Amino acid sequence: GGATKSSTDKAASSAPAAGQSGSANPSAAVKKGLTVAFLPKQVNNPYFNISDAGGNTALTALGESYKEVGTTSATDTAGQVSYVNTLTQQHVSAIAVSAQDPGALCTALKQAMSAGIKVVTYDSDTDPGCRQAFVSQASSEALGRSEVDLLGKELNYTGQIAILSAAQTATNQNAWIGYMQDELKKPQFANMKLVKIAYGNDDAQMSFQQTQGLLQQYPDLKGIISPTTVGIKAAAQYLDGSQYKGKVLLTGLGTPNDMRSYVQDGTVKAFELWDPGKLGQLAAYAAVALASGQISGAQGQSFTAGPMGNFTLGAQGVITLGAPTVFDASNIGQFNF
Amino acid sequence: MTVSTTAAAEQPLLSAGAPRALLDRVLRMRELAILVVLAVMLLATQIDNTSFLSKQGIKDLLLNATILVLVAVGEAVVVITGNVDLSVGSVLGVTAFAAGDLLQHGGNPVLAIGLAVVLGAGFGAVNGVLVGLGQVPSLVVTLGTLYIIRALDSIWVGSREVTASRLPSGYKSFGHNGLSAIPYLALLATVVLIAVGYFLRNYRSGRECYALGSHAQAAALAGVPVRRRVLAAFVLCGALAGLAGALYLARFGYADAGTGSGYELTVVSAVVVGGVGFTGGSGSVYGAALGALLLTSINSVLPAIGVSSVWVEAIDGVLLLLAISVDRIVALRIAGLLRSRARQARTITND
Amino acid sequence: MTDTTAAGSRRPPLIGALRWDTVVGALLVILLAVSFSTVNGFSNALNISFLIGNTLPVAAIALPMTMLVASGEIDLSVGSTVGLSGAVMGALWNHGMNINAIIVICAALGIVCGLVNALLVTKLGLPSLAVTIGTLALYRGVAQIVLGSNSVTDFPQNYLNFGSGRLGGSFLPTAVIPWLVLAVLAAVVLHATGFGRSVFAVGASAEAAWFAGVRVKRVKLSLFVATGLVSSLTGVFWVLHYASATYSNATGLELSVVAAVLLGGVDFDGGRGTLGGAIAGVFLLGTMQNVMSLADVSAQSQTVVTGVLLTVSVLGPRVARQVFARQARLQPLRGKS
Amino acid sequence: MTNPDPEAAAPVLVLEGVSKSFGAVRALRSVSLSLFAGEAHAVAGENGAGKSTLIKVLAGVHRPDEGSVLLDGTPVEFGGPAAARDAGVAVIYQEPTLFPDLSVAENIFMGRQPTRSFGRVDHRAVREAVAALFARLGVAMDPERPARGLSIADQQLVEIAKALSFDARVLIMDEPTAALTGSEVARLFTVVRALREQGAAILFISHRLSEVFELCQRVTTLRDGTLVASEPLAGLTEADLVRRMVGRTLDELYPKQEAEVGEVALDVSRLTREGVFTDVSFQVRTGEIVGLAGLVGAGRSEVARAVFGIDRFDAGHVAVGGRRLKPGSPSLAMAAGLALVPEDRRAQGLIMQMSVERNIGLADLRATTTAGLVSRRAERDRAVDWAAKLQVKYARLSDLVGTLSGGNQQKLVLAKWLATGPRVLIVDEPTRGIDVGTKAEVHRLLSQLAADGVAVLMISSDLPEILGMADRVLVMREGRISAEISRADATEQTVVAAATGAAVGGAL
Ligand SMILES: Nc1ncnc2c1ncn2[C@@H]1O[C@H](COP(=O)(O)OP(=O)(O)OP(=O)(O)O)[C@@H](O)[C@H]1O
Ligand SMILES: Nc1ncnc2c1ncn2[C@@H]1O[C@H](COP(=O)(O)OP(=O)(O)OP(=O)(O)O)[C@@H](O)[C@H]1O
Ligand SMILES: [Mg+2]
Ligand SMILES: [Mg+2]
Repeated sequence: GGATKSSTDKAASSAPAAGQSGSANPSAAVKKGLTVAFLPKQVNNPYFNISDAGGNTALTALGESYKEVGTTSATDTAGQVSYVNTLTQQHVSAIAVSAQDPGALCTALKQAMSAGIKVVTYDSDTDPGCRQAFVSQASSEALGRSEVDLLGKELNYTGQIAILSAAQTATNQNAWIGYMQDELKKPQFANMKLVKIAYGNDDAQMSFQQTQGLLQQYPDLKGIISPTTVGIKAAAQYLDGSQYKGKVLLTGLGTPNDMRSYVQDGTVKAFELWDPGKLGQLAAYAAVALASGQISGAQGQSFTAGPMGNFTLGAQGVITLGAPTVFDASNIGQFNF
Repeated sequence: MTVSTTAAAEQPLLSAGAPRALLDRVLRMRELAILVVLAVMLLATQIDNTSFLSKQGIKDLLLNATILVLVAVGEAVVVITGNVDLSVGSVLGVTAFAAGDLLQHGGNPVLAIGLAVVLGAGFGAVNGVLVGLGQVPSLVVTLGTLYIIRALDSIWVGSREVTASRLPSGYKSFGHNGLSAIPYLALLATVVLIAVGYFLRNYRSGRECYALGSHAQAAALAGVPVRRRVLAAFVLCGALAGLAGALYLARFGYADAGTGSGYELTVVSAVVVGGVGFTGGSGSVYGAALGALLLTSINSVLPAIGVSSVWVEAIDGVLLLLAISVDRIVALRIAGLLRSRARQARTITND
Repeated sequence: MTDTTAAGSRRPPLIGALRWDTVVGALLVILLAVSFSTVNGFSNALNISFLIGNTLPVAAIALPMTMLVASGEIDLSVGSTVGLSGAVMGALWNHGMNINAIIVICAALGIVCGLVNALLVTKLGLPSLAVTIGTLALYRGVAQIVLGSNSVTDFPQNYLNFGSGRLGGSFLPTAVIPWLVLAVLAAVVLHATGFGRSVFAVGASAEAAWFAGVRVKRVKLSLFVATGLVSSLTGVFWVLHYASATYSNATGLELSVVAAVLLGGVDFDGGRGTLGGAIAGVFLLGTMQNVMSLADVSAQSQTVVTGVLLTVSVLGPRVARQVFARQARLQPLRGKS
Repeated sequence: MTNPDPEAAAPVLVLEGVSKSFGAVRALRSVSLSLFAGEAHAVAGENGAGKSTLIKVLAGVHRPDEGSVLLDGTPVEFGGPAAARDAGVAVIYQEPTLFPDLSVAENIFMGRQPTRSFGRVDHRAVREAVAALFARLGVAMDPERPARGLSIADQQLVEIAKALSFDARVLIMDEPTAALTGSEVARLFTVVRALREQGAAILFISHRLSEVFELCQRVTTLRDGTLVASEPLAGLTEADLVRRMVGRTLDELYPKQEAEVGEVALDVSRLTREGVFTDVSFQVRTGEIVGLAGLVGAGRSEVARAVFGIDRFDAGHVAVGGRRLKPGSPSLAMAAGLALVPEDRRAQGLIMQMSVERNIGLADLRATTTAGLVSRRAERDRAVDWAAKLQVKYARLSDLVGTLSGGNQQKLVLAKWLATGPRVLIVDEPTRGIDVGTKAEVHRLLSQLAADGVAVLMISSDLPEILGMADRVLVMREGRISAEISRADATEQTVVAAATGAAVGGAL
């Protein structure tokens, strides 16, 4: 029929979220013989390798089975959908997925859930209706604001700054950037001005050239925030080999192994990140809790994540890992991931 | 009843005069169009943003181009022989990681570069043998090896990565230092470019590459060892991709299983923009290098004049189309020129 | 005059049967038979519908692409056309336009995309490989400009059902019907009409075809336009099938299509190939991927298989031809002795 | 170093009992041949008799299935063309094999350019050597221009220059003159004779028997791949030679039928294509054969192409049966009843990698189409029909035309166009590379067509053919029509005079 957006808007938004219904028994025993499949955005990605290894650790501790499947490209949405389909066919107990696209996986994930498979998203969420729970690395708000604070302190709250993001479509990036812009409205940042948001598409070379472009376009630039591990690394490498080394400050999200030499040689003072291993562990515990019926995805339910302690589900089934760690010259030697 | 005398035959050729020949030579240079586009683009950017062509700016431009130039030179040689190598991105990825792996275990930098080159040449040899063996379209064969090499790479590398902190600092500074505004990498690339260009122009085997790209069957009849030349072209291309891999590592201080994926299209674009005919037999490595310089410069120019990165891809596409269209129109003009010239030559002779 | 006209067009049966497209078809049948009997989870209706549904985009674009390659040209911009069509669909839907009108606009857009390729190739005589590498970037870039970072998912349910639903309770996705119509149409046009004859003639020698009165440019133009149109309609299907419109839809699809078409025995130099072979190639690759995923073969190993298949597909026919040419040479000798 | 009595010396090159098959086709059956220093030796035979195959065996392109090749008495096995070349055997192949992207000079010296220190190519030496070669052959061509766009004749001249540049002991020429006019042929022969007198051995193939008699001392005749005779030419007549080739005596070569000349069928008026031809006007009436003569490069083919719509023109118009044609559209020209048999059969006339039946069908797909679908049976019947009419020799209808001999390909092109039933037929070098028997056949066919009311425009570099067949001769020179000569006045002198611009009275 002649449908337009406005005529279906209501129907769409009022559609019940598939996951949240159903009851849960917090004291139910952990089921045995479960298989939890991890479906990261991309296999062989160092970040997801750490997180999924965390998942494996947790499942092994619980005596459940772990498997990992996924595409070799982080933008192969159709491939990720195929994998969801395959896992549905294989009747795994639960899927922990980091979504390449918030919408594209929905149909497939709903099919999986209707086949009795529990679905947890981690790192990157889908629409809330398409999964039971989302394990968030840190609250977007905390991440966004803290990065601005970090840079502000380093710059004495004055000067032009820019953001080097990943893809323009990256949901989590955009959420963080939103909070960064909000934080910058506070009075103490009156002398700090965000002049540009550049996108490096999580590609080393492109991020590299975007950094060059930023510095050419804004010769007075004082600081860059890059909330992506690829971007911050490329930006650091560029600064390291240019006349701007030590003059333009860089912070954002990075892994200690990537950034160690730049912190040691003074290109970067400080950056932050959560522990991706812990993120994976938590996703595994959440998946097992769902499959055992301890939680169903409703707000307020809680479960025990082994040695990590108790976690409670927030609105729309979001489980937050906790505050990120700030790495600088004083502590970077202690981490290895 | 013979018409033309010997003297008459030679006359129009010689009396055409030197100045015209020179103008002709310049006009016939398909590289000219790109050079002009590049110069105009850089100048316009400089006017808009005076810090664009600062010392650091020039250094960045050259550094950005270096790696692409190297791969494009190798690719151009393969394309000139009438083939194409789509596996260069995969080869670059493997070799970058191999060099990095060696270095992070304390290997010698020279050895690491050597390893990358040899490994690349090895993959090139595989391509060359497969193409020569079956005399099959190289596009399909190397599309196959693109997948195979990339997959073997990711099986071997897994989720390991080479990061800057594990590389010797000398290697990294080689990646971004230089003589004033001229980076070492760019010097290296220039040497390679000139060597390959000189070879193609002035050696029999170089000329034979053009011959077999122009008409493979005729080349075989003329006694050109077709398979050997094709193999050599692929080996050179692989070796240069390998060298580029090692330099990529020096430049970006990083390599993992995904390094260089999707690079083949950029390389092919550079070669095509550089006026190297895809049907083989025409164009030069200098053109390919200019094409590479043009493409990478666009990616530096756009951010420098503050174009939002949303627009970058579309503008890239338009510029690529413009470049090949301009090149084509120039070529058509020259063909027209030739036609009327041949007519004139004949008229003079017959009179 | 030994054996002239009277010998007729009989071929030794073995050589006739050993055409590469038949080989690919046979491989597909064997693979299906083996998978049905031995691979767990392959044979149920849901999996088959997943398999077909996920292969349909490639299968659809392979139809005009086969003709295009047979005519000696190629279109690498198809993936971007799919993406652009999806992006426009999302953007217009967000503007509240009627969905049917949107689909018509997308179709028109596809025709324009094809026309741009066609005119650059026929008017300027540029190589299509170079042109479509350019439009590959251009169309994707425009998609990015049109939709930006948005992801549109709330299309009307009955349309989404068309994209991901099945015919009754069977294993056939609804969208198979229009595809089948298209496939039959394409097969008839290519193999049984004068136009089809011209396509092969143009591919084998454009000059000789022009001397024979074939309107070479018009043939090429119509093939490019058809490719653009089918790609944009596939873009609409993609959005409905995955319930997601983003600018990055179907990134890299062009290589899958080209790989499948070449695997199906269509000669890259033009002039030779069959539609049946190309379709067999498409489904051989699709089934392969499905089976390997079910068998927990990693994505990397799957890529190796794809690569090897492609390489074999070009080496295979040639080697086969040599072997059978030798046999044919020996046969008369044997007959005499 | 002349050798007055070649038979006395040992032969340079010997072919002993050589057989060669391609699949089911047996192209050569136990053929032997001896070639002596200082002689020019002709190989004669119908189309598909195996002449080119024989040469390719000698040149190392094909390896013989049986038999051997002896050079200076020792058996040699050439691994490829390069090996034969290094042994002093230079070959001009039937179809020119040039590199379109490279300059003419590079084409001539590819693979064996003179070098300077460090093995570098000496570009100047190449240029000078080519200039000298061209001077010897009287060719006016810019050695620096790319080979792309050269006419067939120019390509052939480059091939000849290439072969001469080897200073080979054995020079093999497979129909080098097929595309050349008298003046070029004369010059070529002067050069070849000089070579022969210096002791080179020449193997020569041509379907123009007069040329054979003019140049050669001995002749080897092949029929269907078997050796008929190898003998001195002295004492043979053309008729003898023809009988050896075809196994029977031949009728008249130019069987001109008288036809009733009717309406103007093709009217070309003030046609101009900038820099190519200027102000070309002529008419062809039904039932008439109009010959178009001229030197190589005079622009005859270009006019034909423009008339048929292959190329656009800048001024003037073309009308068929009184209706103006839209320029630049072969399909509309065909619809108006025009047909063009182009000069380059490999690039323009046929699609080499398509089958015999599809090639014949391509020019008139409508004839085999019912309700939008092509009927394979109709396609096949038509092909069988027309192939038989023109006596095309092939093994199977599904064979690729690329595997047919040159002459049979030429017949196929004719078949393809005659099958369209044209009102106006333009033939550009219709008998290039066709053997005498078939040539007569083609001439009879053209006559017959004219008698049936078809208007025929015949472009030919074969002057006797023009004089024998044409009702009227148009002569082109440097892109203009320089003369129109009636059949009665057309003689070798008048036509050549008009073509070269030499002052001979009575032409205009
Ligand atoms: N490569 C090939 N593959 C298959 N058949 C071939 C091949 N080359 C030649 N033939 C066949 O061998 C036979 C002899 O051909 P050849 O070219 O030697 O004839 P020819 O005497 O040179 O004729 P023409 O005067 O027409 O040039 C023909 O029947 C031809 O079809
Ligand atoms: N495609 C082309 N590009 C450039 N020059 C061409 C092209 N085709 C022909 N020529 C040149 O145009 C001139 C006229 O050639 P054309 O073929 O019309 O001559 P012709 O009288 O038919 O002679 P012949 O056919 O015997 O060579 C020649 O000098 C030829 O080299
Ligand atoms: Mg021959
Ligand atoms: Mg001609």
